[in-house]
Amino acid sequence: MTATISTFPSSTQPLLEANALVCVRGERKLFSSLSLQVFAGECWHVRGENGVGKTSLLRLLSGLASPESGDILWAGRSIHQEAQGYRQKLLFLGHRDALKEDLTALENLRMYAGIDGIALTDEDAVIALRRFGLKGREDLPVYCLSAGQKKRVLMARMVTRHAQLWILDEPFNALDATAVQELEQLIVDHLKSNGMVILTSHQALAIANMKVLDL
Amino acid sequence: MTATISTFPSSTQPLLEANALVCVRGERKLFSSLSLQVFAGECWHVRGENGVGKTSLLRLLSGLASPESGDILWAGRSIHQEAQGYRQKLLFLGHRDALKEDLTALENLRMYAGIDGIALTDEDAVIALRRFGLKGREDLPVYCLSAGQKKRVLMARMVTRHAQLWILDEPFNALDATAVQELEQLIVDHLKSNGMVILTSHQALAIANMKVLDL
Amino acid sequence: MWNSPAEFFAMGGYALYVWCSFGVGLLVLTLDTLAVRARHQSIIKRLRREAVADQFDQEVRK
Amino acid sequence: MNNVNNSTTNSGVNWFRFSSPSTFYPLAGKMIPWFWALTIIFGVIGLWISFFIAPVDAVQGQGYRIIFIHVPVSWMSMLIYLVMAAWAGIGLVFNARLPAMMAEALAPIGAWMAFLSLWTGAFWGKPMWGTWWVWDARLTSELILLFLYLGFIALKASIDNPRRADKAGAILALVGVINIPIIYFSVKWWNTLHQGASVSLTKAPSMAQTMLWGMLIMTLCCWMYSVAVGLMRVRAIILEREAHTDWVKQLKEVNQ
Amino acid sequence: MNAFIAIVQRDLLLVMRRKSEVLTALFFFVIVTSLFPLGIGAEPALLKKIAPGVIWVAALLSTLLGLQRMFAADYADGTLEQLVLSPNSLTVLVLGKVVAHWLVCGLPLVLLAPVIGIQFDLDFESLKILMAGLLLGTPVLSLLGSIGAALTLGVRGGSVLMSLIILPLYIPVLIFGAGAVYASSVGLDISGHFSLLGALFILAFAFVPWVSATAVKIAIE
Amino acid sequence: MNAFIAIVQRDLLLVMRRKSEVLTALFFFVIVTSLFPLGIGAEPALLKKIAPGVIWVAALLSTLLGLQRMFAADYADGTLEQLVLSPNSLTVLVLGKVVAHWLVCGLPLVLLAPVIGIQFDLDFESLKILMAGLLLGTPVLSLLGSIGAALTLGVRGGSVLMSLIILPLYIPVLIFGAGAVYASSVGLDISGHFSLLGALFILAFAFVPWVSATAVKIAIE
Ligand code: HEM
Ligand SMILES: Nc1ncnc2c1ncn2[C@@H]1O[C@H](COP(=O)(O)OP(=O)(O)OP(=O)(O)O)[C@@H](O)[C@H]1O
Ligand SMILES: Nc1ncnc2c1ncn2[C@@H]1O[C@H](COP(=O)(O)OP(=O)(O)OP(=O)(O)O)[C@@H](O)[C@H]1O
Ligand SMILES: [Mg+2]
Ligand SMILES: [Mg+2]
Repeated sequence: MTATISTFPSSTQPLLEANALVCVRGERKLFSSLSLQVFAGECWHVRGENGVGKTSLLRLLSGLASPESGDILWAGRSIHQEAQGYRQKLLFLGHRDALKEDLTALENLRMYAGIDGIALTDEDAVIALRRFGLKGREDLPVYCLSAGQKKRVLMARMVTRHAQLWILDEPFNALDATAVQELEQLIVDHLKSNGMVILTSHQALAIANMKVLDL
Repeated sequence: MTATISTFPSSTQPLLEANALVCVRGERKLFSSLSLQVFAGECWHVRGENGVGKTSLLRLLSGLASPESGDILWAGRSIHQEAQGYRQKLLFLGHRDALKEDLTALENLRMYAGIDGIALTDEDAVIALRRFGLKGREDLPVYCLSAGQKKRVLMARMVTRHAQLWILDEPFNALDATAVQELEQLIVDHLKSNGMVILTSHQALAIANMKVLDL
Repeated sequence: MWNSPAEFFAMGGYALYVWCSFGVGLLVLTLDTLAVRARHQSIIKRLRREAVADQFDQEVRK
Repeated sequence: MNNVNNSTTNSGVNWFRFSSPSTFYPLAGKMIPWFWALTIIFGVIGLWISFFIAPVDAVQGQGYRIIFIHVPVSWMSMLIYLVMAAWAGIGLVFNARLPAMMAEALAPIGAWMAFLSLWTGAFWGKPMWGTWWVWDARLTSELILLFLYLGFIALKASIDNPRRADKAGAILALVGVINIPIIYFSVKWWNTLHQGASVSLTKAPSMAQTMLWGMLIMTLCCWMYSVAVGLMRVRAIILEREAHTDWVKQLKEVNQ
Repeated sequence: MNAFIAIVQRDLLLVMRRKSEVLTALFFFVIVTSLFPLGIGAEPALLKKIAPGVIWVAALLSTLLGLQRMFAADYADGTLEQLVLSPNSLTVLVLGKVVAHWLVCGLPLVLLAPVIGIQFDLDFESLKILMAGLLLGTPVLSLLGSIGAALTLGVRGGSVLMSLIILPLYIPVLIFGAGAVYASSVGLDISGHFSLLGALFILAFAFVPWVSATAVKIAIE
Repeated sequence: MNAFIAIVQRDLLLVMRRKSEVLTALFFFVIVTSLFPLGIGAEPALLKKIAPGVIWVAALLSTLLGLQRMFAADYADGTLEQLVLSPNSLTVLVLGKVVAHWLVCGLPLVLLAPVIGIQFDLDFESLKILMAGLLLGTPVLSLLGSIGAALTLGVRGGSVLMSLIILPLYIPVLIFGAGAVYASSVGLDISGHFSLLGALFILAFAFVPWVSATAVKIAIE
């Protein structure tokens, strides 16, 4: 639960910087000369029609894909050269859940803690799960959970991961009204502690001071 | 494109009827003694929090799962006994896309036409795909499409399928604003021609005369 | 037929084979029986614990 | 488990009443001691015949006495499979729970019987054929039978939804029945080391008689044992599956 | 009938799209058969003796390879639900999938078997019997396999469990198929073997699609 | 190191969750080896001769079957992306997955091989060499296999070429492994076989995790 308490270092420089990005998928140029500067405490909402290239942009920013040209810097250094350091600061959630259906919610959190190199006690994990309405379902295999409940497990991962930069691809899908509010609150809290968020969504969001990037 | 033109038979009796349904998942009773009557031209919006049992209800109504007790009738006959006839009238779209990622959008439509026993010319299929903004992407394999574009392929399937009853599980997920409007329009047109729709969604919908079932 | 217990146990030189067959047979069947009994008792124990917990819950509610 | 049916029909009770787990559970509890008694009686007589009545074999010496365990477990391994498949089929057709539980309860016993058949066969083969194992048709098909049991158990264990597990297991059990005739006729279809279906016609008739009796009584012993343990296991399975129902919560042994 | 053709077409198209898959079964078959001479040594008489057995076992295993994909992919992406909800009989659709599987994993083996046989120095008569046996036997393998594929759908650890379930059922086919080649090589009558293979084929063809369809429905629920 | 342990634990847990899987991998091995006598006939001398080859080929195939799961499931549900984005080195994570695979698919074979060997009437000396060879060889199979598993991830079209490259890589292991048993049975020196196996193991251990990690990154992009 400490993610919402701990604060990340602030800076007057932009922490994440993208310069003149060009993205080509197949033979289609999705966007070109896209530049972006993200400061600590900022939330960017990437908008645009279906297929305009939002997901592709997020994958570039997270380092999963490489741009056709242009470069992406974290604290002034290329994210591909300083990959290890960047990844420590990064949490990326894509279109897919990235949960192991055979494992329980708790085991999934535990596994990610291990892979991300985070100390996570079972207690903290259970608290995080309960916070998002998964009480009594901590030990069900994930395939038993409903679509929204799976997303809630991801929210629990967000609070236990302690990453400064969250890159979230349509995180509000399949969430019910309460959960949408909770997630918005989570983002606001994260921003307050100097966190950074880049997200896509087709819905209007109730987050103050949000910057918008229209693709 | 004929789906929006052809009209289905109307009747003063409820066409789809569920009596005293009980649904149990694992050892959890999700709902009991749920009854529902759907007339031709009606749209039902099933609402409720994450994990309350909306998906489970739709799977019961579509005949994919069997209720613990209670029965479901189409035109007065059990949908499990008259399965073939019922399925002719039914289009069910679940949480998952049910598209073959390796095939193109066009091939997917063609395959479903074959399986559903519908005559569908390639021209009609292409027209349907273009109507939903997939122009120039008919021949891309589906894995190249963005999340929203996949959903749009499903919309094309909806207009080519000619089913009276649509059961849609969160069809608005991942769609952008225009596509949401288009889908709403599609549903309204379908209702006008005596079609029936049962859907879930966590967003408020702009469909007139919608009935609401709160789980 | 057998002149002495020793002769009986020697089984005409086939002691290893005969006793391994009958011995393991008996052993397996006994162990399986015990395992089933243990399974039955453990579930009964669990049910009893749950019953006690239920009772406790009800008393607390009162 | 055939005896279960008989005892209920014989006593003139409508046995459909006993197809519900709640009524069958106490009934099974009452029957178990009787089957244990039969097991022990047959066991004592059978072992007595095996070791003290049956004369020594002219060719195989005392080693042949393995026959008194080998043949009964081999027969039972096949018989139990058939009974198990029958129960599973009934469960599938009538969508009933109790028969499916019966099938589940029988599978481990059958698997153990198949294992013992292989084990005792191997310990017989070493002195008689000079090798623990040959890839003889009957031996191999008995091994396959063991795999069928294990496949059934593994399939049921890896499906969490018990109703689905019952149905899937039933299909597998029924399809696997084709293997039984293959085991039985395997000796005909290949030229093999293993004995044909009639052991002792060439030997002296008196000895054939005692041997036959010994084998039969030992088989009865194994049979009664299977029924007894099957009933015990089915009781455990019933409790596990019905743990949340009221009748289980009101059981005497739970409410002590 | 239309639905049957549609599903066969679709499955073949999917395989073609993943060009590699057309060849994997075939390739696996060739590799397995050629591994043996490497593992056992190159004594021609020995190899000739084990050839029918090795070829048949390799055929069994190659069939197994493709089986995992038979329903699993459709199950994972939700297409199988749509097939169950199709107005057409599921049995027909399942048969379509079995036929597609055979066309991809069975037929190529039949056609390739003589080439492998020649490498093992089998004579012409044996090659003929080998091919005929495979032609009758591989459809049975595809059919029986579909039961295992359907039963283990969505079951965790399905693929290995499936082989555990299916291989015992394959054994009669193996015995009669390989037995026929052996019998002919020692001059015995082979009509018995073939009539048993034929009986297996007819039985499997008549009942298995229905059994598999039932298993699929159970898995979906 | 923590991440390494975490990933091994996770993969083992996933296997354990599929209760039966631990044992079924073994049974596959047993079933495949038992198929051969059924197809070939029960002549003890013949069987004894082909035993090392059969056992090694069966080991190869059992490893191969498990390989398909190594990355594919993680790739499909998006977990592999998360692994790539982990602050820990992907090479370590890949090594973790390889170790888990070996623990599930390799080690049990080593332990079971003597039982199978006895059924094929191998003598004690051969059994020892068989086990030792498998102990050195199966890790190499898991390691080399991981390259194939990673390369065939989502690569469309080109994967035939990849498997064409990988399966032949298994052949040296097979030749030296089965060859050692054969050599000892005819009284030849076996140290050459074992030092070659050892060299393969060291080479594979040193380079393969890195190669596979690179392949995974390519597949994700
Ligand atoms: C692992 C090894 C063996 C296995 C799996 C095995 C399996 C079986 C099976 C399944 C049967 C019952 C089938 C029937 O009654 O027709 C049977 C019966 C029998 N077995 Fe074995 N057997 C093995 C080894 C041996 C050996 C080594 C001998 C004796 C040298 C032997 C002698 C017999 C005899 C005499 C019968 C009774 C046949 C009859 O009268 O029906 N078996 N065995
Ligand atoms: N191989 C290819 N050839 C041509 N176009 C491609 C290829 N691969 C991807 N595309 C196109 O690139 C775009 C990918 O967009 P992306 O997934 O980033 O969209 P998005 O903005 O996230 O959309 P959504 O809101 O639907 O999630 C799509 O328009 C898709 O059609
Ligand atoms: N084996 C099981 N044991 C216990 N609970 C289960 C089991 N399987 C499913 N459930 C529960 O059943 C419910 C399934 O709900 P369902 O998928 O119908 O939800 P939903 O209303 O569609 O939710 P969402 O809005 O998130 O899609 C969940 O609460 C889930 O936790
Ligand atoms: Mg997107
Ligand atoms: Mg839902």
